[in-house]
Amino acid sequence: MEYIPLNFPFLAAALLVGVSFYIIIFKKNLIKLIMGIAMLAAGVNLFLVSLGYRAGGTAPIYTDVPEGPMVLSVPQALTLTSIVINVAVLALMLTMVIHIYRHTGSLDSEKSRKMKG
Amino acid sequence: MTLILESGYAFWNPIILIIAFAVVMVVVYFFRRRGQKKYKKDTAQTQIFLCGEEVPEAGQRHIRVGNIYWGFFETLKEYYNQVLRPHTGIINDYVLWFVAVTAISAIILLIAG
Amino acid sequence: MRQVTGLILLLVLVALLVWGVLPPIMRDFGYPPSDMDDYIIENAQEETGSNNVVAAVLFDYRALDTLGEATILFTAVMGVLLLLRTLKRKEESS
Amino acid sequence: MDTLITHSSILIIAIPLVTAFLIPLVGMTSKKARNALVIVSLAFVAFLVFALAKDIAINGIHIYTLGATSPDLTTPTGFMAPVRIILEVDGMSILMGIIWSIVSLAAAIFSFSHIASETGQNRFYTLLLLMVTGGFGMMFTGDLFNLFVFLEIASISGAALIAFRTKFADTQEGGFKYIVVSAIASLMVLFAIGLLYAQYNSLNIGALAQVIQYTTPDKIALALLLIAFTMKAGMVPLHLWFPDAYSVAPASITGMLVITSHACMYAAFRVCFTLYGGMLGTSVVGWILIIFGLLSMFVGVTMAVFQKDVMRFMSYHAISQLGYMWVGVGVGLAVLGNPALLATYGRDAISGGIFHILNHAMYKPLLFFTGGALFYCTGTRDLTKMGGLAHKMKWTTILYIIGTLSISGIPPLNGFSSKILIYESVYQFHPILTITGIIVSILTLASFTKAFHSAFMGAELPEYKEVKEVPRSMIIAMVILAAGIIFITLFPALIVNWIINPAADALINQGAYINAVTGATP
Amino acid sequence: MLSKIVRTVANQLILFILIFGLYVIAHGHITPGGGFQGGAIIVSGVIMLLVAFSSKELKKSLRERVLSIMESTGALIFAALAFAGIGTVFFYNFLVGTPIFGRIPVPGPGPGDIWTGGVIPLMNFAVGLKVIAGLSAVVLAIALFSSGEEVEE
Repeated sequence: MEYIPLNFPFLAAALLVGVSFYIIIFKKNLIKLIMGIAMLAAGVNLFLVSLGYRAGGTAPIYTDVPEGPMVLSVPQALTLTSIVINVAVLALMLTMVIHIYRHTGSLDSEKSRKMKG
Repeated sequence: MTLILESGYAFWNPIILIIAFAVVMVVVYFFRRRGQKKYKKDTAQTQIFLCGEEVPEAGQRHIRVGNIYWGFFETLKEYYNQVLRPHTGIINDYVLWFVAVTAISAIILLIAG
Repeated sequence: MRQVTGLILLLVLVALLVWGVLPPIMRDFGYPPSDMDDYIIENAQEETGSNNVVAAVLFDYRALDTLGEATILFTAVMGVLLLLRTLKRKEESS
Repeated sequence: MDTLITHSSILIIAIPLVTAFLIPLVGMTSKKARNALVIVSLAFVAFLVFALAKDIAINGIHIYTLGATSPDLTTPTGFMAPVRIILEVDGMSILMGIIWSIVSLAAAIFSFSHIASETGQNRFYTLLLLMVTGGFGMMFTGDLFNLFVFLEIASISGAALIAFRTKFADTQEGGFKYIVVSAIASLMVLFAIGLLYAQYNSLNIGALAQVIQYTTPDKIALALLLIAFTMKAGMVPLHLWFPDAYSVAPASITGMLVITSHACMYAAFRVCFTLYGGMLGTSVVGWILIIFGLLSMFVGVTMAVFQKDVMRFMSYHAISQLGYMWVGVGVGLAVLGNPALLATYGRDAISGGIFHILNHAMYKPLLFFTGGALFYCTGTRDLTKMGGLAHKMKWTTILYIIGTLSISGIPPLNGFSSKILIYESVYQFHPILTITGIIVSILTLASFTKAFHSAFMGAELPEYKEVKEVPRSMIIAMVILAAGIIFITLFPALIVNWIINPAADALINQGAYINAVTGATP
Repeated sequence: MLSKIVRTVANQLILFILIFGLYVIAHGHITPGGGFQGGAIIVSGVIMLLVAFSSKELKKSLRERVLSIMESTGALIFAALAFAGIGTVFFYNFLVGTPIFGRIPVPGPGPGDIWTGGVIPLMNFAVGLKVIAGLSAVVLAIALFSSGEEVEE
């Protein structure tokens, strides 16, 4: 039942979001951009799953569990949903990048700007 | 009356306007009929007259989109230079705009709201 | 110039997020308010018969989310197969 | 019939979904059966939407609790907060539902001929129906996380459909931009949901609205939700991806994407009015919406005058028209805390903004469809290459004229009746709003005249000698929307009294929404 | 295609991966795991096969048309289970209390019983089928496309 100072998991999640925004904004390689989005998703998922932690709690599964408090179960379900959603998004993004590379021969985001203005 | 749209100051009923429009159209048709007797198809009356010059081909005499409103763009040149600057077409910039607007509006909300 | 402005605004946003999740503003980590979740943890076994509360939440209490999630996977698979399809039409033999 | 109406809200979401799962199986055997299945399911959904609309007009908010022992049992017995996912359909939701059912039906009919020459049609229709599901889910759900899930369904299927024509490079670029923007917006929505869940341990909009305190994390969450949804809806200065993505999609999909924009706009209104409603003590959020709305109107239309690509030109007009709605509803939001001003002009402004959503959802898909018809016939989107098409495409020309007059707000068409509501009510808030609106309206007419002249007018061009009128199904789709325009044109007061004013009241009256969930007045 | 050692080991290992994945799916309602997790485990086995053999070889045994049918079937089973509860409410857990998966466990910590959970185990199987088919199809399609092969319509 120890007290964790300064909400370290939340802090880590917020910083992860910041770092991934840096990657998305300043890296011109499309694969790196997709990695940034994956990291952003990881940061948000970390935030969600750490919301449900109860000090000293066990996993909310009644099979052969010691008596005591359980961590919240809804955030875990939300995180599972969010992870699968991000897998789907990443698969589709990578497919589009394959096509962009096929058409332009480059992975630079400054090269794939046929449309502007 | 459910057919009249009240908007605070005024009201709006399209039926009245459509009836008025129809009346005007009848009058116009009446005038048009009077002139139509003199119209004869496939005579010099219907040819394009260009000061006696030769009339160009269909493709040449069509005014294309790039030539319309030239003066408008010339007048607003400065404005267009400014407004076209953010339209870079780079996806990274789009995300940067999102971050910027979110940061600014969050600060506004924290201070004023 | 653009880089510097962008970096400053990004830092502002991150600072706001970090400030928003630290103790005086946000509740303490490990001590969540838990009305809804307590109800679920206590009653999941009786209402759904499942020992795994997370499974009970996924497939009973919030089943529409899971249907949506499965749909998203389906959508992505359909999207990938749609984009990677052959563009030549096979000779139609009917 | 009563049973059908009790379950109609979930059936409206589930029927397109199940049809989408069936289409890969049916499409393997027969093309005709697949098309028939698509039409029948969408028509049945439209029927259900209208039946539900009638029920809501009589009985008030429709509630459906998923997985409980009874649909009305929102909270478990002996417990105050809702535990399960609740679908909550009020006047505003059902207005969006009516729009979405009509436009998706028209888009499906339009697609039959429009993409007839492409491969991969089974998957195209699967994704189209999934997009319909996502849209209905966003409009009908009463749960924040569920809103996120359906937002993602709509975004992913939309992105895949934008990139449908893989042989062009620009479609891939547009689809990639769309999916990146959607992914970031929806992840930020999820972060905001986490911030709210952390404090109140609830995900239901009504239940959250009852307990929300407007603390600092709530403000950050509001900023994240608001900007993420407005980015997805395409508000200046976050509109940059909007023309890129919308101009390259098949025209039927572009028509539907406009309505997903409206759905995101609806989500933003839901957050502002219902979730935070009573807590927004000052009018800051309203002012933010008004300023960005003015920017949207002006920048959108001036950029549109400049364009040479017909779909891109119409996309910028969509941004500009969205500005009217932001301004109208933003004025209402700014005076929400002041009952006297709200009664004088605030409610009219909200009504005008919402009425404009309905009108825009009729004429903008129609215009996009005519753009798609031009692309179908000429094989190019470039206006500089077109000319003299009115000689060959009479129906398309007439429908384009109807759309043009409507979007420019020429009386007596429907665009005028919503614009007059907006002009007269926002004038009392600040005259500059009305003046900008009128200038933007003039510029809209000017730019559409320009496009009309260069595409349809002039002598018959030699390169388009072979062009014929578009196939019948495309004309039927356009005529459906044009009929909607004519109906609203003739009976604006009827529409306003029956659909629009209840929708505006549903937005303003936060208590009713909360009451329907928790059964207690806040 | 990798060396013969890798191929032989992969051939043996896929069986164990399959069994473990099915175990995780089947016990989703009493132990940690479920349809998504078990499905992902099995798909990792498919990816192993893809690496050990090649996409060309794998295409002969895993046809995309079959995968597509499998995925639609899984999704339809899930939706049908949800629709089956519409006598009361959509997604109502109508099997609780019936002989099929209907036993209710003693409240509180316990050893766990496979015949509990109502529709939850069935839904786990439907989702598992869907995840296996869907992710395999994605991986296979991307591998085939990258190696210049034709992807089925």
